[in-house]
Formats: sequence, structure tokens, C-alpha cells
Amino acid sequence: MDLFHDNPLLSGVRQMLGSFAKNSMRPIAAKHDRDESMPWDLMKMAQPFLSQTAALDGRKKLTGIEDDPDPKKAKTNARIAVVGSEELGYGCAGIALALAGSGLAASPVARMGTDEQKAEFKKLMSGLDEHGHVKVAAMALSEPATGSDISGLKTLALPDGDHFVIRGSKQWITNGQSAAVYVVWANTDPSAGRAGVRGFIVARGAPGLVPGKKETKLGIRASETAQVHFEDVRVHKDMMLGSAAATEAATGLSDTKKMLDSTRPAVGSQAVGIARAAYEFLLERVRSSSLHGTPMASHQHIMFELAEMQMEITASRMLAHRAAWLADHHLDNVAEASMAKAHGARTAQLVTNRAMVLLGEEALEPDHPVEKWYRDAKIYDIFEGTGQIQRRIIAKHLTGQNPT
Amino acid sequence: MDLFHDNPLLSGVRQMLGSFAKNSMRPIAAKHDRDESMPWDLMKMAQPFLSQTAALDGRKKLTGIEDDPDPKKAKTNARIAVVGSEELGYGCAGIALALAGSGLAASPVARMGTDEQKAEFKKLMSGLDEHGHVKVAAMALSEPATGSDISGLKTLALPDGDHFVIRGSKQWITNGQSAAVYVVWANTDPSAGRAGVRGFIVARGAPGLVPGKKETKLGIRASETAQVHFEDVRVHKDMMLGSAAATEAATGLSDTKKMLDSTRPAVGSQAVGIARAAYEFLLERVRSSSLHGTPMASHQHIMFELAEMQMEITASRMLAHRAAWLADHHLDNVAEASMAKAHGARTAQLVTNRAMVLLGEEALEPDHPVEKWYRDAKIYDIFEGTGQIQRRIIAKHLTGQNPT
Amino acid sequence: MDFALDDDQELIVQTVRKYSDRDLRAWGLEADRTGTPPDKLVASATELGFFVDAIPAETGGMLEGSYSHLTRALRGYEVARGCAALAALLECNVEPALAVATWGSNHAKAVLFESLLNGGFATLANDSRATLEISASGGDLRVTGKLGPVPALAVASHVLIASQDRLFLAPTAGMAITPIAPSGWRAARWATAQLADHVVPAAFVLSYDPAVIAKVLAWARVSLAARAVGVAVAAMDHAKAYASERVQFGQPIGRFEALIRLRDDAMTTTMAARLLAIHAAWALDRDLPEANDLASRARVLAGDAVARATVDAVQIYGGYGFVTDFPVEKLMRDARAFEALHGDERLGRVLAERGAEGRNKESM
Amino acid sequence: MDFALDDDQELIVQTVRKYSDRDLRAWGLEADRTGTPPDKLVASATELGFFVDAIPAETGGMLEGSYSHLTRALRGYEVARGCAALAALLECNVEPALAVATWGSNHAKAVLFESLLNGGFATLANDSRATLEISASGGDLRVTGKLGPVPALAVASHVLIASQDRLFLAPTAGMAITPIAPSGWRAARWATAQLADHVVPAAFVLSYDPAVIAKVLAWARVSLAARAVGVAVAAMDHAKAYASERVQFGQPIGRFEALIRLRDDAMTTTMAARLLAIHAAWALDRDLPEANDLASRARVLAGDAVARATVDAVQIYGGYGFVTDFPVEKLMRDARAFEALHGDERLGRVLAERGAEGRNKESM
Repeated sequence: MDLFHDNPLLSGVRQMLGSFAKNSMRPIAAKHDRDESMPWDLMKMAQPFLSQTAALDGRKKLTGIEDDPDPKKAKTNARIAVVGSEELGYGCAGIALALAGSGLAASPVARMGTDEQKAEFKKLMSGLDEHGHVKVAAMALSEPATGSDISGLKTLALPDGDHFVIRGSKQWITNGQSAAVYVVWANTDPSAGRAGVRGFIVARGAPGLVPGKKETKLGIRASETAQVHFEDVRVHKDMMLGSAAATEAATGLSDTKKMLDSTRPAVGSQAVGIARAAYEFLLERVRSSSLHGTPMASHQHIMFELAEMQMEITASRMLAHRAAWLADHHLDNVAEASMAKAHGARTAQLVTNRAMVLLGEEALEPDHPVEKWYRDAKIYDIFEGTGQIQRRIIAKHLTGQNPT
Repeated sequence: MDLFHDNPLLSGVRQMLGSFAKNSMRPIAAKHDRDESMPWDLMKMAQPFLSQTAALDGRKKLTGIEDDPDPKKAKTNARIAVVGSEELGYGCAGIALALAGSGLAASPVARMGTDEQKAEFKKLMSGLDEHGHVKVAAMALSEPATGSDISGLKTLALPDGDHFVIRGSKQWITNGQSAAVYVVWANTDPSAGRAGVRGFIVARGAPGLVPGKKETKLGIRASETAQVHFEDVRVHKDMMLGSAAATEAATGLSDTKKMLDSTRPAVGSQAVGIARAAYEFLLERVRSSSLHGTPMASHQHIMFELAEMQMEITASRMLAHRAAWLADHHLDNVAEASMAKAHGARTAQLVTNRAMVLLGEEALEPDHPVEKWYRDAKIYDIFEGTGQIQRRIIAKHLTGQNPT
Repeated sequence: MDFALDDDQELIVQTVRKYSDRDLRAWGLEADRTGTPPDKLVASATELGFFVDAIPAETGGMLEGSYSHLTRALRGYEVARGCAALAALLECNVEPALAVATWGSNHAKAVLFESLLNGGFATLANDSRATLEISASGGDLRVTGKLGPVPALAVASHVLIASQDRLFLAPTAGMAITPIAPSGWRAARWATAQLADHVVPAAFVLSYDPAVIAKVLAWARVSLAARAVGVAVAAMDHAKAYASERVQFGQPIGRFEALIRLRDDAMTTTMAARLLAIHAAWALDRDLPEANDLASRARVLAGDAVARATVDAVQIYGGYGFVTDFPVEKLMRDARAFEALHGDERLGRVLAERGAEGRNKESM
Repeated sequence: MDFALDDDQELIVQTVRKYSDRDLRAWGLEADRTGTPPDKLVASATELGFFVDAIPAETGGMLEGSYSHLTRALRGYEVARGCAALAALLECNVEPALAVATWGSNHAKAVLFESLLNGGFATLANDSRATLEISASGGDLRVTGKLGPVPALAVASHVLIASQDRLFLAPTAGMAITPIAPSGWRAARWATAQLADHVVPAAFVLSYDPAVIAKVLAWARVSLAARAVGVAVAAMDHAKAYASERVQFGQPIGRFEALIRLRDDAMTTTMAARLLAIHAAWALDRDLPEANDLASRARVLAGDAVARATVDAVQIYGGYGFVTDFPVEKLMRDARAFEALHGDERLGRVLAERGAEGRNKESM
């Protein structure tokens, strides 16, 4: 069950999210890009199949099927994520990330949380907020000084009786301003270094929790990115994720890194969706337009670039499916996941760039979709590990060394 | 059964030809490149599993397994060809083409030949020649004026009683000088245009058949390329392939074009083999060498290019397997076959070029393998349809138009 | 051969550079947010000789003798380092003024120069895909179709239109003008215009000579190329500074080989594009036969360079490159117009070569 | 600024171009087959001032005043258009002669110049990966390790060796020299040499100053860049001529957009690389601080340009490009040495930048 053999589950996901992308995402994409606003109505509408707490619900809601619990059996999660991500990226990358943003916070809770913590998280996420919006969650890990390098967090969580007191500032936090619940990572014991780091579940409105400035971004503007400040926020120890044992494993940070590995193919696939969107836009224009009285389709100058785009898109897509297939079969896919992410990001940038050039002055119009996709595409070479980090991972896989 | 799922048949082919490439092809590659000579001894040695008449024998000799005759059932030929071609290209592209050269002539006979013609062809190909060499065959189609454009052949085959008299010159003919048998394409009725073209089986030594000048080539020098002149060569009508009906279908030329489509994935895969050879050579050098006292593997400048190479090689390989998988499942693969061929050729040129640059002065040594692979790689963007022709095919698939 | 600037050029470059670094860069960031240029732009730039530098002195402008595209290229490079949008406004009068001064009727000169000398704007539109319908009635032209997006069109009194076989000056009065603020050069007073049987009086038709039209477009290409290089260099300057401060994995990211190379390669292309643009400008000043080809190639290379340099600058900044608090995402947006304006330069070259095998004289 | 050649330069270019078109191109094809240059090369080139142009007139050479790298670049471009292998032989004496003339002892001058003035050859070897073991005993040096492949080493009486921290002239007598004919520049009299405690007398040690070594390598880089561009242009000239004759699908292939673009893009890069090489040469002649950086960048771009242009020329020729009856496959082989000699230029730049953040002064 993979790219070579069609499969009802995957084609079902492709069809369902594909029409969602076309009919529900595309019509509002320009508006949310212009206003830099979250697509709250769409998020509510999508809640039944793209739940903000999907990580805790399992993917039953989306596909109606549970994975076989037998760990030896092949799963399909990774491939479903890859197929779905391409369609959502094809619709609008910014909206796709708004729909998925809470998942970053939900998944560590799903993986490491106690039943009590999961219940608390779900409780905080249930219902609508005062604006009638669905509740969203924020994974508060990055800090101003940590970009690709997630070690050396400066935020502290110092024990004080049954509580921890959290102090520090977080940056690049998806849903940082709007979140109903935050999963914040802080060091409980600086002397232990990374081993002291723990995640905490903190509800919006906790005294000292101050959502900070919202970033104005080049692209993916429908997804909210903001700073969050923790000014001596008291959190009960029951809301600390993972064990107290001062080991690096206990932090769950390594799991978090594993999670990044597992999401890379889907991230690459989302970039493929952006590339496909620009490619199809150009192809449609070519089919319907003429150039100095000759059909655009009669010009090698344009058609050979479309052929090139189709080639690259197909190649990127196959790398993503390959990496996901390996993950679903419990096989090592670290290098393949990085290839999928790096190649997809490159293809998205390449295709949107060339499509703009070939469209000429038309691409200068405000709200032109290809220009938006060009801006959206860039982030895929930066977040979840930059293109350089991906190549570093692949290189280390070849020689065991980290090149600098 | 494909790139995602390992398969005993394909991995058997990969292993067998892989060790043949390493142990039998590599050691003699530099010599035949230097001398521009055919690897006769190796060809004899390989005869049992890489027969010069494989097209007529079926692939029993190579794999010991026959395809299921049921046309609805999936075949494996295309994928076996793709897997095998990568290994042979990895060994030496020139030798690989020498081993496969006769196949170009054998396959039209296999497809269109009468039992009598097949028998005649096999008889002419049996045993060894006066030098003790295996017999080889030549497909004599191209002419000086026909490159990518195979219409408008100038060679004539004018009827004369029970015979045809063939007059004309052929160029770019693999095995053109050494062939024991030629399958020559000529027009029996210029007034009918392409529909008049037929293939004829002509034995070496036929009066008027004059092997011409052997080309000195940039690469794939172990494969012989020569001109062949037909000066009023009389051939009995029983040796004409196809029916006398003056239809274009009857010529078999369209089948020949189909054959090119079906071999494209394997050709692209052979290019992938060259790329892999250069990539592995560089990786080995990196693992074992230092640069100003630091391990080469510690330099991003070099390692990131290796990562890039691995990414491109993987992508090209998957495109080739994808195109072959479609063919084996009787699905349209015209565009995919062209993508596989074009992408593989590009990857081979890219990787050999960058590998040379990164190796520095070492690559200037005579008989340096990477420099040879750089020269070999270029032909993959030219023969069997240039890179431009492949993109033209993909483009036409998109809009139905042939861009110019 | 001599690659050194003469004293006049050196003086102009130093003056404009100071203006660009001190004022334009800061104004540009604000103008990008608001979508409008600062009021002080016109007064300050006029002092430096912008806007009327292509109007002959005898008709009230500042042009003594023949116009120097080389000086313009040097100047354009400097102002674009500050802000591409403001640079576009500073340069937009040149093609209309110079074309009218060279081929215009006295009436056209009188009308256009009066507007420009009183602080008005004019701009150039290239009907590169031949979508305008132009009919002649008497000596007048009647033009129907869509113009743009064109920078400065929202504030221009006249637009110089280069169609396939006509070069003419169209008054904007009576056009249905729609001001827009696109993603790139946001403050450049862009607009599109709908023309319905828009009348262009015979006295405003400058030429029917393809060679004349090609020359005017060559002026614009060199100016675009020089400004594109300015934006590319600004991106690389920012990236270099940032890379030497930002620490990851225990060292400034500027010491990682991959980022050094990323920047260095973009810089090499940029420097080559700059030379090509300057060479083209020099050739224009001497009216050499290869000037048009050089101008077009300069734009091809400068377009590649600015797209690449700005994207790579964002990459070097990482997450910070993606937010408006830092200067490089603006540069990535601004880069696009250099390739998009007047259409895909490579396509134009290919069609020209097809149309007349090697008619356009090659420069080497 | 002025991109025009002065009269002397024009004269030299015209003379050398005639020589290149009339003789070198034809000789080069033959020399490529046989792996040896024609006997007439030395006499004919000597007449034109090659081989001894960097030896001061007062010591019997032809150098009056200071050496012009600009003239050398213009000349190298022309001869390489004829044949890269022969061009390498025509240029190989310059670095040794000029370095010895500038920093050499009287003894070194006497010995080297006598050899060169009597038709001898010298050449430059760059120990770019620091593989030579060099020990000092007294003032003398003892050198152990492998040299090359180096062009002209098979016929050279002396080799100028640039190691990491030493520049010295080594007599080839006593070296174990292995002549080779690699795939590129086949007739350039290549050789490798094994040195075992090879003695270099103190009088032959020219400098321990990294700045001096960097300068000599910059001379070589500019010359390599200029010649690389010559090969690229030769490839494009052939491709243009062929594309206008060869008919496929009913029209000359030169009318297919994809082939027009392939050639046009390679040509644009090539023209930019040529300007960069000439600019670098001009900067060397003025000893400007950015000269070394320009020389290195020129080589980066010229290396890209020649690799691309020659591969694309083969592509445009199709099957005919792959056989020796046609001129372009030789150019594709010859292209490689421009990037391989002295090692990967980009790697060198990256290591230099890492070693000393931005120590090498950038040129813009």
C-alpha cells in the first residue's frame, strides 16, 4: 500500500481533503493572507474531521479506522499524513498550519501525559471560547536564542512546594496569542542541563502568563505566531509531563525530536502541495492563453519548464511517500525523512519562483495566488529544521560525523 | 512488488548483476575506454545470462522464470530491466551497451519476425566468429540526416523480382562494423512515405554491404558505433519484416518507437548507475581522506553536496521504478518514462560534474574513473531521444500540443 | 579599459549613497508598512537632481549635453540599496522625459516637462504581450485595453507606452486608474489602468520605429538591472552582518561552510550582474550596436541574482528572516518586480531570436 | 569607466586572434589526437611575444615597465578560443618568470631566465591540499611528496611551487617525472612528479609571505578564468553555427526555443565571467586590495561558465557532439582542467572565510 499501488484509505483521504482544499480553503485563502487572521470559522467547520486534539483522539475521526494495535504490523499514519498534507498545502499552507497547529502541543501530552493530564488538556480544549472560536493549544518550546539548536533553553521552572514557578520568554509559538492551553518547556534543574528540562500544561489566564507580540510574517499568515512570556507562573507538579527522574529520556525532548523526524515527510509533502498549486495555475493559464497570437502551449520556453516542474513535483512526492512508507513499516527513515523535507521545500521554492517569472506582470497583481504561494513556500526550507539541518542529518547518516 | 517492497526476483537480479559489475566490468573498464575496444572476452563470458539474442530467448536465461502469459497479469520485465540496468551502468556504461547492443536488432525480429526469419537470425548469431568472438547484431536505422527525427529515411529498398535492392548509408549504428547480422530499415516505396519503410535481415558479407568508418567517441567507448553502407545489396523478400500492406502500421516503425518508450526507464536507470558510481567513489574518498589536517567528512562544503547527490540519485531511481512499474501493469507510462529518462540523465551529468570538481586535481589523472563517468554520462541526455525530446513528450502529454 | 569612477561619478555615488543609507533605508521600511512613500521624498530627492535629470537644461531641466545611462546605473544601484520602491519612484520620470526630449514634438515637450518640472510624475508601460488594441484615426491614436500593474502610474500625469510598433505618450487624464499596493515595491504608487478608446493626440506619438522602441526599453532594462543588483547587495550586507552575530551550535552561523558558500555564490553572481549592467549602460551612452543585447542580458542576470540573493538572505536569517521586524523579508518581496516588470526577459530574448535568427547583434 | 580597448590592446588582440583562428584551432585538433603540440608552436608564438613576455627587458626579455595582467587576460581569452592545451603552454612561463623577476635572487633570475630565453619552459604548481612535506636545512629546502598533474611539467626546467607558507622555484632535474596525456588539454605536456628529499637551494626560495603567495595564485586564477571564457565562447560559436545548419522536424534546430535558450543562458554567464576576469586583471595591475578576491570569484564563475557552455554545445550538436569528427567534444574534455587545477576554488574560498571571518577584503 503505497504510491505504486492505489489504496482505498489513502485515495479516500486524498479525495476528501482535496475537495476540502478546493472548495473550503482556496476561497478564503487570499483574505486571511491579506488580514493575517486565523480562519476561525473554517477551523470550527473542520473540527469533526480535523480536530484540534486529533493527537489524543487518534485519527478515528478522519478515517474512521483504527490502526492495528500490534506494533509489528504496518501502520498507515505516516502515509495518511503525507497524502493529507499535500492536499492541505495545495489548498493553503497558512490555513493548513492553523488547522494543525494545536497538534504540536497535543502530541507530547498524548505520548507522555497521565490520564489526569490528558483529561485536563481535553477539558481545557473543549467547547468554544468567548469569541465563539474553537479552542487551540500552543507548544511553547522555542526561545529567541534557540532556532535550529533546541538545546540550552533559558526558561526556568523552579520547584516551590507542590508547584513549579516558571519564568522566561518563548518565541515562534504557533497559536501563542490565542491558545486556551500551553505546553511550555522549561528547565527544572539547570545544574542537570538538558536532563532538567520538562514540559508543563498551563491554562490560558494563569497569573503571570502573558501572551506577547504577534509576529507579522512573510507567508503562512493565516497561522498565528507569537511570543509568550512566563512571569513567575505557578504550575502544580501534577501538570508536569514525564517522570521526575533527572535523565534526559525523562524530559521527553528526545521524543519531541523523534516527533519532528516523523512529521518531516508530511511537511515535505505540504510543500509539494504548494508546488502543485502553482504548477496547475500556470498550466491552466497556458491552456487558456495566447502569446503574440500563438498559443502559449506551443512555446517550448514555457512548456519545458512545466515539464520540469512536473518532474520535480513527482520526484518530491515519491520521496515523501517513500519516507512515510518506511516509518509505517517501523524501518529507519531518518535520512529519507530529511530528503523528503529538503526536496519538497526546494521544489516548492523552485516552482513558485519560476511560475511567477513565466506569468510576467500578472504576478504583480495584489492577492495573486502564485505570489502568495511563493511567500508561503519559503518557510518550508526554514521551520522544522532548515534545509541545512536536513542536509546535515543526511550527511551524518553517511559518515557518522556532523559536518560544520 | 516495487521499490517500496523488496522482492526476491528483483533483489536477485540486483545482487547478481551488482557483483558482475564490481568484479567483472570495473577491472576492465579503463582499458576498453582507453583503447576504444569491445569487451569480447567479457561478452563471451556473460553469454549464458546476458545473451546477445536475449530478445528472442526471453529472459529465461537471466532469471530462470517466465512471465505469466496471461496479458492481464502484471509482468516484471520492465522492472527487471530497470534494476539490472542500474547495476550495469554502475559497472561501466560502455560495456553495458556493448552487452546490450544486439538487443536493439533482435527485438524487432522477435516482435515481427516469421519463424523462418527468427530461425535465420538465430542461425546467423550462433557460434563464434573467425576471431573467436560471440556474434553481435546491428540495428541499422539512423541516417546522417536523421537524429531525433526518425522520419524521412533516405535508404531505399527497391523490389526486383523476389528480391529487394538496398541502397543507402546508415550512421550511429551500434556494432556497425562487427555485426554478423544487420536489421536495416529502408523505404520500399518512396511514394508511400513512411508507410513504405520496412526492416530487412541482412547477413554480414552480403555483396555490397560495406561496414564504414568507426566513430571515435567522447564516452561509452567500449560500445562500437560505426557507419554502414549498402551499395545495391540484394535481399530476398522472405527476409523483409512485416507485411507488404502499404500501411504505416505494417512498417513496424511505430512498434520501434514503442520499444524506445519501453526502454526509457531502463536507460534512465543506467544513468542512475553512473551517478551512483561517482557518488560512491567520492564518498569513499571522503571517508578515507583529510583536508589540511581535518577529516573531509567534517566539511559541509563537501558533505552537503554528497547529501544532494544521494537525494537526486534516490529521486531518479524512484522515477525509473515508477515508470517501469506502470509498464509492467499495462498502464500508460509515456510521460513517466520520459521523466525517468530525462531525470536520470540530468542526475548522472550533475553528480559526475560535481564529483570531479570536489575531487580537484586528482580528477586530472589519466584513466580517472570519475572523469570517464563524466564523459559516459553525457550520452544519456542525447541518445534514445535527447533531453529536449523527453521534455517535448511530457509537454505534449500536458496540452496535446508539440511545442517548438 | 578602466573600471574606476571619474570624479563626477564618484561624487554622485558618494552623495546618493549617503542619502540612501541615511534616509531611504529607514523611510523604505515605514513606507512598506503604510504602502505610501514619505512626503519628504520628493523635496529631498529633487535637491539631489532626481525627477528632472533627463529634461534638457534649455527647457528648464538639469540635463546638460547627452544623458549618461552609466551615471544613472550607478545612482540606481545606490538608491535601490536603500529601498526598491522609493528607487522606482526616483527613476520613473527618466524614460518618458528622455524619450520626449529625443523624439517628441514641441507640444509633447511643453506639456510633459511642465508637469514634471512642477513635481509631477510620468512612467513607462511596456505592452510586452501585445494586449493593447491601438487604432489610428487621423494622426491620433485610440487605445483600448489594460495597462499594468505599473509603478508610479497612480500619481503619473503621463505614461509612456511602448507597444509592438509604436511609442507614444498617453495623458492619464481620462483613464480608469486603480491604485494598488502589491506585495513588492509596496510604496511605489502602483496602479493598473483600463483604457477604452483612450485618445492619444498625434503630437504625442513619438515613433513608429522598432529601433527607437527597443532603445527606450534598453534604457529601462539597464536601470532595472542596476537597481536589482542594489537590492541583492543590500540582502547580502544584511545577511553578512547577521551571520556574524547569530550563534547556533556554539558558533556564529557565519562560520558554517554551507552558509558561507550560500552567501558567497549569491555575491559572485551579483557582482557579475553589476558589471554587466554597468557595461550595458556604458554601451548605451556610446550608442554601440551591442548595447540593446547587453542591456537585456544584464536584466536576465540581475533578475536571477536578486531573486537568489534575497531568498538566500532570508534563509541565512532563518526564522527571523521570515518576520517583518527584520529587513530581509521585504527584500524578498521587492525582488520579484525586477523580473516581472515588462515580462519575462528570457522569453523576450527567445522570441526575438526566433523571429529573426540572430538579428539582434550579439556582444561577443 | 571605460570598457573599450586602447590601441595597443586592440592591436595585440587582433594579432593574437588571427593567430588563434588561423593556426591554433587547427593545430589544436591534431595535437589533441596525437597528445603532442606541433613543433612550429614555439617559433610562431615566440614571434608574437609569448614565453618571455614576463622577463624584464634589461635581463633579455620583453617586459618593459610593469606587467599587464589585463593584456594577458585579453590574450589568454583569444588563444584559448583556439585551443586550451596550446594556450596552457603559451601561458605557463608567466608565473615563474614574473615571480622570480619580482622576488627572486639574482642567481634565481640568471638560472631561470637563461632557460626560458633559450626556449625552455617553466610552470606553476599549487600545493592546494598541503600534501607536500617541506623541511628546511640551512637555508635550503628539502621537499618530499607528489606534484601534479601539472601542465608543461613534462618539458619544464623549473617549477614554481606555491605551498601553504612558502613560494620557491624548484629545478626539475632530479625529480622523478612521469609525463601524462590526460583527457583534457591532452597536448599540454602534463606530468606528475615524485619528490624525495628534493633539494631547493636557498637562493631559489622566493618568499615566506602569505600575501606574496596569494598574489601569485591570483595571477594564475585570472589567467585561468580568461582562458576558460575563451573555451566557453568557442563552444558557443560552434553551437550557433551548427544550430543554424542542422535541420530537424523541418526547421533548423537553432529555431527551437529550448535550444535558443540553452545557448543564450550559457552565453550570458560567459559574458559576465569575461567581464569579471577582465575586471580582476585590471585590479591586479593596480594592486588594489580587492584584486585577489576578484581573481578568485572570476575563476569560480568562469569555471561554471566553461563547464556549462561546453556541455550545452555537445547537447546542441546531439550525436555529432559526441564524436571526435566534430570540435565540441574536445571542448567538453578541455573544460575540466579549468576547475580542477589548483583544486576546487569554492572550497578554497570557504576555508579562507572560515579561517578568518571576512579577512579577505570583499570587492563590493
